[in-house]
Amino acid sequence: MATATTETKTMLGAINQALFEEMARDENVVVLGEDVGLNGGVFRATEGLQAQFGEDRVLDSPLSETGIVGSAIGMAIYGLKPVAEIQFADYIYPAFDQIVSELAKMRYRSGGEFTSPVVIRTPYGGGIRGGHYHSQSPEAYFCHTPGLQVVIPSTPADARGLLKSAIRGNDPVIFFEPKKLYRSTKQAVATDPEAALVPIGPCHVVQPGTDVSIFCYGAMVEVVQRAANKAASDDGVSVEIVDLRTLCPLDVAGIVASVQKTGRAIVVHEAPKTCGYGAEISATLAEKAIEYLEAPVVRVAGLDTPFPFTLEYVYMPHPARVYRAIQDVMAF
Amino acid sequence: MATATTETKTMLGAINQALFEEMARDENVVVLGEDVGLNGGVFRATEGLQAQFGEDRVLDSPLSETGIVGSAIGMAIYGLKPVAEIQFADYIYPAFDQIVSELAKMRYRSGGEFTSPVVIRTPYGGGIRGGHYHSQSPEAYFCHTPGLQVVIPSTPADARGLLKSAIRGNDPVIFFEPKKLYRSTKQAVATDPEAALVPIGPCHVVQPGTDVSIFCYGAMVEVVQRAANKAASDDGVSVEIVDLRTLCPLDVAGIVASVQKTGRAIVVHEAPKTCGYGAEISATLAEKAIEYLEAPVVRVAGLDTPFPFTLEYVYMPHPARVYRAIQDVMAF
Amino acid sequence: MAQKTVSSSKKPIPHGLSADDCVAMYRAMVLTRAYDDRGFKLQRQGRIGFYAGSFGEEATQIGTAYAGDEADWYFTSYRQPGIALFRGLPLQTMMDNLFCNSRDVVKGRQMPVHYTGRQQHFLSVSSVIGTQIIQGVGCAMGIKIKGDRGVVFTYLGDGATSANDFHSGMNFAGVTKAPVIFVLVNNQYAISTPLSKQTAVEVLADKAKAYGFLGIQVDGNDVLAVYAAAMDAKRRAEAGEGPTLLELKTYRAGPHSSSDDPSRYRTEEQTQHWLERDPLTVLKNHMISFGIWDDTYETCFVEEANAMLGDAVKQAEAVGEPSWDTLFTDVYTYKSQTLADQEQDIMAHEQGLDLKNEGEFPL
Amino acid sequence: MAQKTVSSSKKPIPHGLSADDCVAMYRAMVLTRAYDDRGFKLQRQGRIGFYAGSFGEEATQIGTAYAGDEADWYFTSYRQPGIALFRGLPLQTMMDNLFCNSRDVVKGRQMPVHYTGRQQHFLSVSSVIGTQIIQGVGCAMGIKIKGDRGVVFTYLGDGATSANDFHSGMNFAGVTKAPVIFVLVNNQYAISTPLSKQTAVEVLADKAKAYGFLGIQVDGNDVLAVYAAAMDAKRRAEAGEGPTLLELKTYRAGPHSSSDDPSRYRTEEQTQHWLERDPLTVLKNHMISFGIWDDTYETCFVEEANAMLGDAVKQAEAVGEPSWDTLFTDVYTYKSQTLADQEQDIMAHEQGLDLKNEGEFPL
Ligand SMILES: Cc1ncc(C[n+]2csc(CCOP(=O)(O)OP(=O)(O)O)c2C)c(N)n1
Ligand SMILES: Cc1ncc(C[n+]2csc(CCOP(=O)(O)OP(=O)(O)O)c2C)c(N)n1
Ligand SMILES: [Mg+2]
Ligand SMILES: [Mg+2]
Repeated sequence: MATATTETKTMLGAINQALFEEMARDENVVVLGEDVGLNGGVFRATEGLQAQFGEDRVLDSPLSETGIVGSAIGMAIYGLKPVAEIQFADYIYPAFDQIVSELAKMRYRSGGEFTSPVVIRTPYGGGIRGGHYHSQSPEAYFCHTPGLQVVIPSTPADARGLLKSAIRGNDPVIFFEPKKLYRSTKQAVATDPEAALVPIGPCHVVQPGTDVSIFCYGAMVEVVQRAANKAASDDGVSVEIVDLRTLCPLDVAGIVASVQKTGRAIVVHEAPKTCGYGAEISATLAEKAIEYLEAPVVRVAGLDTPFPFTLEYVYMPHPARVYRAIQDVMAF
Repeated sequence: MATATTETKTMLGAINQALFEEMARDENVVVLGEDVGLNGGVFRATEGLQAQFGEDRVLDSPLSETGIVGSAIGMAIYGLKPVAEIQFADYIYPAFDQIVSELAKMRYRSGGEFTSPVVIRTPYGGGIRGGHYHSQSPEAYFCHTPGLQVVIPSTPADARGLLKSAIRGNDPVIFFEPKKLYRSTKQAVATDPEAALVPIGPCHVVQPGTDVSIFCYGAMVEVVQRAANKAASDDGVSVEIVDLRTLCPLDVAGIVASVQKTGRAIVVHEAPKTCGYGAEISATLAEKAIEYLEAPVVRVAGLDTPFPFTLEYVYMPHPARVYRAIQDVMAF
Repeated sequence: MAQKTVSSSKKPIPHGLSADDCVAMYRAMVLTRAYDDRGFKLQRQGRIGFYAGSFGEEATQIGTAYAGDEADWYFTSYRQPGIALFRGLPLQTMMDNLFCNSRDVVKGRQMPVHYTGRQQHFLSVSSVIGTQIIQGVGCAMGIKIKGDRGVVFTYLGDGATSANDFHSGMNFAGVTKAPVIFVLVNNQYAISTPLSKQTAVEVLADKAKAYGFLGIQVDGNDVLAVYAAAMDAKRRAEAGEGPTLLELKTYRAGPHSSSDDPSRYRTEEQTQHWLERDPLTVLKNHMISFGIWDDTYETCFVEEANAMLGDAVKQAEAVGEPSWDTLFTDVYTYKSQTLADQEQDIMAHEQGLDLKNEGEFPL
Repeated sequence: MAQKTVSSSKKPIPHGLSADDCVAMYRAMVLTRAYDDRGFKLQRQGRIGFYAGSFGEEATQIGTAYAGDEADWYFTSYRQPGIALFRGLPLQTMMDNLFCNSRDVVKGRQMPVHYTGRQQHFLSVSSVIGTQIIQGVGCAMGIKIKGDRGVVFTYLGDGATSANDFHSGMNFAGVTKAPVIFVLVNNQYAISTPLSKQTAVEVLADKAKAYGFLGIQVDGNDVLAVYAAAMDAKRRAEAGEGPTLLELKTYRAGPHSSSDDPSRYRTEEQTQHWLERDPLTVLKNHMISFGIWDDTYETCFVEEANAMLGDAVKQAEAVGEPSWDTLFTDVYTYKSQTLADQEQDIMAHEQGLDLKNEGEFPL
């Protein structure tokens, strides 16, 4: 942990660094998307890449998510490693057919002869006053699509470490970036390109605890931490916080182990509750750990409505709501 | 039940009849889709409609699901009642953006000023040896999308009754038709256009029971019936079979009531298990009925892979697999 | 309103327009610009959350709005506030939208600049690029199916020509000959992406050639030319002669939105060059040549607009947030049990909590 | 192979082709047709589950395949078996695909006619209309980025011109000048939908005008014309002159697929009319005019094809179903825990059960 080997970065900085490192490491890595070149992306995640690696490897695409993902699949088939940016996760839907019908199924349907290990990066989630179409959390759609890996970091170091693993992997990844966290916190991030990769797969126990497990990811990890701190200081409740990091494939053993220890479970996410990712966690527990459950599995989630603008602070899970859920499961 | 008021029909016949009846009732009802006119649809669900109601009201569209749904939304905004056919549910993804971003959110985002009560009919599910792209069950994606209603019939009479309710309603409906059942069974179907509508919303107890509740829909209802019959005759197990009929919004009270009675629950669907619709049922029970649960909530579902061709009979839930789940939860 | 500047050799006013029409157009363009100015200012002052303006594109809006009547429909993008205003969406309603307050027609659910005007046949604006294009075609198909009067103006940017919905919209319109006019506001940028990276075609109007109907390119900074082309397209649509792609060539003189910094991707000189053909100046010069210009227009209309705007801002700002129960309505015509439960839960437990301020929860 | 019919006034063979080339093309087209015949027959006999053929469209396949070399890529739809054959995908491999048996490259996962040939640069066929179009463009962008040799031929039907992926594919190709050739097989039908309901444009090649590059219409029943146009397009692509939209006008002389009944939407006369320009006859007439025709071709090549086919069918049929463990591989490079659990569950409990026959479960 010598200071020489880390640098303090925002999540955006860490993502930008990961892209620089991987493009430098492997000339097959190319970046494409709307405004990713000269403009460095609307959030500046790709800042400086075009100047460094040229227009061939950092492409400003026409305004077509279908085209971005479809062409990325073709490039990947040819042997490149495309990292495609979808400007907001809300705009991933025009590419849904290419993702669900093609990207996810290419390896399986071709008996392994053709693969398309594209990484799709996209900012998601609320909390930036983006309203209806700049706040959605569509992760569940992709987790229900066999063949895709779905990854969501919650810290700058994880963002870098997971993105690098995604780019080096041979399977497609939908990489959701919690944009609320893009600039909000800083963290020491490794500077050695080969250091601190974070594997795709295992969940991460952010804080061990004994009374209740809370499963979360992205910007919700911090929300859960706040609630857990209050529960600890006010009520002496010991919360185990599990950051899923890889949503699909799910680390089933990891979440079951946590609940075997605590006997109580809460899931927190921003997406609408019905058929959201939390349902999979609950269902997995109801199937594999019911004998350990001492209380209902509670989902603290976004409302079953589109995402609002003015009242997003009511819509989104917040520490008070998570804290209430902790009280509820402890009192059951 | 006078013979004069019913006629024996296949599910396709019943759907065709519902379309005839509703187009005759309301001149705002229009049908559009690929090959729905002269050809009567590739499954013949729209057979005869164009001859009866003309090319204006029964439109053969160009090959664009984006266009079919997008133009249907525009027609609905203008005051028509479009019933759009997507030739196979596997081909609904090119329309995903129009459905998720627009159809589902129009009423909410416009404060109720604009509505787009389009009905999208589409054949779904396996069992017809359709392989990868003619067998998928994408219902969970739409159930996770607030603003949409998702409806799936399991019998000819329900298909007619639910479709008529969908067309008469003022909210968008994704109407999935289990194509395996299109021609496989016949049933008495009401012939009076105002008779036997089936409301959107409540689930339907197909067979009451006391030991275990099985939640299912579409072609799986019959599969569950077979398994339940065996469990009853071989093991004396009393299965309550609940046909959900409306998946979204879910009849929460209905499913909870069933489990309060039986104490055990199984969900059966064809779609891949992870983040499938079954997860929502399990999660709802883990949240609202955990104190009644005497056994794990088991999901019998499609595999977490794309849909195969030759081995679809292994992939899809079948009576033996459901029967095994019944044995498992009874033995727990 | 004061005396007119008399020009020595008057040109006749073309396109069947009167002097009053020209004045009305000028005034509407001034209002649009003043509205945009105010919008950006409010955003910079932190009083509203977001703004996207149409500086430099006023003629594209007023020229096409002027061609419409009550039976016609407008399916716009986020960059046509002038259309909403011209169609009669009250300024106060628009300002309430910018503040996303409790009087906002859409109950504070959408970002600012996403207007909705049922009565004005002004479709609820989406942020998603292009979706309104095919919807506009569907509306026009509806008009045709029902044998009604009216045409649909559906707006899109140069960037949106790459979108799926442009392709399906153009194609469906061509096949059905629906009464629709595609108003392609070619402001030469999609955020930072210049036209040359958007398409290899030189003239966007040529895209109509792929769909079997007419496409024409018009000077989008000349409101009279825009009006004439729109009237012509409308006449053809009404006569059943099919749709038209109307490319209005203009320039996005401001930033893409309040989140954008154009200096990253283009020069100030380029923008200044385009502003030499400011649509307000172009119309002013026309009016001078028609002998109907009055110097006071420049100041009076701006003052008039600013007075109205100041008033609307004050009123909009005085109104509070939408109440929490608005979170739960309009998802369906009814309230589902799930949503009712969620409402009940939040109302029972969170009303009164200071949710905006999470300070009480230590990290 | 027997003597040639001598023509009195021989025309020279054009496009740099030799007599052997013509014979090879003819032979490949005969094989394609024989293959299609067999496919339909096997389906009708219930020996395979599905078939979709290319009867009447042989020249579109062989003409474009003949223009390719090893470095080139073929992104086809389900209606180009002739390309796979010509590229060297073994007939046995293709037949194993039709039977979806245990030797099938894709392990019986796809319906028949969805071939895959990595070595042949023949992309795994999708059922989803149009998806390969933009993928082909992406592949060509990859070739360009890496500075490699090779072009991509990406195939689509007239119906597919309405799809999103056509629009994005054409547009991305125009902007990037990627070395790609859009082979638009205009067989005038998308299942039952005639061209007139698909688009308002008269000549599909004109669609290239929306994207800033060349589109040309070619007689798709004349393999020599197809070959010449494909070579020309390839030369341009390789020279960095950009993509080409090659419209090959032809006719789907058979049903859309084994599930289709064309008598519902078109007349037998119409089909007969088109068959007067059967691509085999067109080439035969060319060869006669070149003085290189041999009457035995007609019978020999058919016999040769049928012998190979009979053999392949026999072998394919002798092979059983893929084993159940193939259900669980190739989803990812690794097997997820969830999938391993599902495999374990099924293998432990269901191996040996007669799942195909549910008779034991009373309804
Ligand atoms: C489907 C989709 N993709 C991306 C975006 C992000 N985005 C918002 S505006 C814009 C550029 C639009 O350009 P253009 O169509 O030319 O309209 P203009 O803003 O110039 O009026 C982009 C890429 C979006 N809103 N929707
Ligand atoms: C996205 C999508 N929508 C619908 C279908 C159903 N479908 C299969 S083939 C076909 C017609 C294709 O016509 P065309 O592109 O002309 O190709 P052809 O079959 O004539 O070779 C349709 C509508 C599909 N496969 N994919
Ligand atoms: Mg623009
Ligand atoms: Mg065709």
